[in-house]
Amino acid sequence: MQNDPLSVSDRLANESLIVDVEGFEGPLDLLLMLSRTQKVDLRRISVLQLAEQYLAFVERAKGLRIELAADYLVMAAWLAYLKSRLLLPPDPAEQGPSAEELATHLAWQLERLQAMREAAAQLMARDQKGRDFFARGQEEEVTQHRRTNWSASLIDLMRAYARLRTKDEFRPFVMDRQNVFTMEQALDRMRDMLGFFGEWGDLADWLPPGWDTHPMRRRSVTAAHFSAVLEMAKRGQIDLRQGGTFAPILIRRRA
Amino acid sequence: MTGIPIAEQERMVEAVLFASAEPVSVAELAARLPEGADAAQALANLRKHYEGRGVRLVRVQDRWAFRTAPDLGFLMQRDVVETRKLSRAGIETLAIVAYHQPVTRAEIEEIRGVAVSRGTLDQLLELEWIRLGRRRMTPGRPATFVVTEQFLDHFGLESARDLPGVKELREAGLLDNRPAPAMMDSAADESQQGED
Amino acid sequence: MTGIPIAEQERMVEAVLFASAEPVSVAELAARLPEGADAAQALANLRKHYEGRGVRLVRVQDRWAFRTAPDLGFLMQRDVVETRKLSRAGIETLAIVAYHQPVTRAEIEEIRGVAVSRGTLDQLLELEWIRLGRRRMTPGRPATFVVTEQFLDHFGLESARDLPGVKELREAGLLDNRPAPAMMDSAADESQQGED
Repeated sequence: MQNDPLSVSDRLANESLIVDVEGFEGPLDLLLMLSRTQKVDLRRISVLQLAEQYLAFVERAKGLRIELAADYLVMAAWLAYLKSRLLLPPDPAEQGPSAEELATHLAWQLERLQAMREAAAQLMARDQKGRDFFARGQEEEVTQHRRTNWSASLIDLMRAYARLRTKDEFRPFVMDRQNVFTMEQALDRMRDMLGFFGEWGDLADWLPPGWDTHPMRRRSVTAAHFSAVLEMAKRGQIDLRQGGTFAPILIRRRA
Repeated sequence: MTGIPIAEQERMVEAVLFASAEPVSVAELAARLPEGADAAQALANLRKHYEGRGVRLVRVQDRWAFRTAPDLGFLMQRDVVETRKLSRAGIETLAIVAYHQPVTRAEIEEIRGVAVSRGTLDQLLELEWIRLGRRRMTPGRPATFVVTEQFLDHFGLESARDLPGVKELREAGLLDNRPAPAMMDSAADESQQGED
Repeated sequence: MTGIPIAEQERMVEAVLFASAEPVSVAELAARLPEGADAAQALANLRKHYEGRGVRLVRVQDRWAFRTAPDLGFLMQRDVVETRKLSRAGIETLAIVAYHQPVTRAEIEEIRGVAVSRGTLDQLLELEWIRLGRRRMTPGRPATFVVTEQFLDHFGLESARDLPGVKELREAGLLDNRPAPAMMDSAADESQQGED
């Protein structure tokens, strides 16, 4: 009995299932059908027994050279894994959900699918419009009087005017400059401070306050000032020095 | 004969007439009703039941149908109010009149850089957002356009002078032509408030 | 306010609803009725008046319509318009959308344990029994599906809460979105995502 949990009639049913494999909507559908042979509440179903039934089904299909879709084989592999874990005593060192949890979830999935099937059947058994009850057959025309309300908001008006007045200086795309420090700005700033550069000083010390809080602002201000001092060095206004990669960039006024 | 109560027959006739796309003759009713029913009697009772109601049972030649009571015909009309955005030409023309009034058509065309169609001005005139102002005392005595009280009312302005200038528009971020309406709206609100 | 007797308002609502095959919203009724009419009260009276008659006043969410009494369906058999038969996949998918809405395609597939073919959803969309709901605020922002008013109207439901057995299913936890215990494949996927 332990070796063959299926009765003769179940086996016959299984064989007819094989012939009918095309009729199943995937492995879950097949599992639900197999679970009926246990004739118990889906909540008390033996997932181990179900796994064995499914694996037997797949074996038999292979024997009959029936082409099974990939998801049937994936389910078979997973059920074989689940079966082995259900049979073994739980390993306390093992990570992840227990075999019991996996089995419970599968049973719940089957119960949910079954519930949806029953709900669908109940839904379709309801009185339906055009079959059991009917809408008015002779609708009366409703005359429509169309009136158009033209709308425009103040913002539309101002935007339109702004667009007209700035046609020449129209900028198709403007970056959000809140976190951007431009090289022009840096150049203006550094030029103003040129007189204060004495001996070698770290460029980082000359960056404007309030720009080191946000990484985006820090990157932008650093890049802008670096470009500015390169430009100033090119013009012969300052000297630049860097000890090595990522070392501080030192600047001083050219004598 | 059949033992179907006449009230039940009345229900049946009511349902059939309600659902039918065409008026139904007594003969058709009799054919549909169960054997032995008295369609004519049921019809007569039904007609009585609907007397004075919002719908009536009426005879169309020798067929029967439900119809709205004639005194309620006015309910079968529906006013559809459709809100549509003013066209770009319309809004630009309106903006120019508001900012430059009194302004001639030629001046509007100069600022827009394109001809202003008669329809655009007509629409604004019809909406009563602009009206004709005084004629300009220049050769040809061209007509000028000014905005109306209704315009100020619609846009919530006390006077056309309250409209923000180009500089304020820029400060409000309105000259940045990027699609961030929520931000721009709030910025514009602020600039308006700033002027109060 | 207006002095329109409630019986007169009832007549008006009756006329408007009789004229329309589609359910009419309370708001639209109020818009069509004269100022100051109480559409809700008139509806309540009207519903009472039609109790037990051949046609009934039914509610679909906040809309109202007259429909023939279901027990008289046999009289109208010749008016039945053959609708395209839904496949088993279609029926199940429809039920899943109705009971689990808003639901994503992936969730439908999870419940049915099989891929949903494009045609199944298309057919339900075409019948206007389901429509797109809001996008889910999860990675990929997947579209969700919900049932429509036409669906409720077709199955004679006042709202999705009146679906058969919905309360029991909810209490049994069968409408929960219970994720599979993380394992094997899915666990591996998650750890990969975590690295991004």
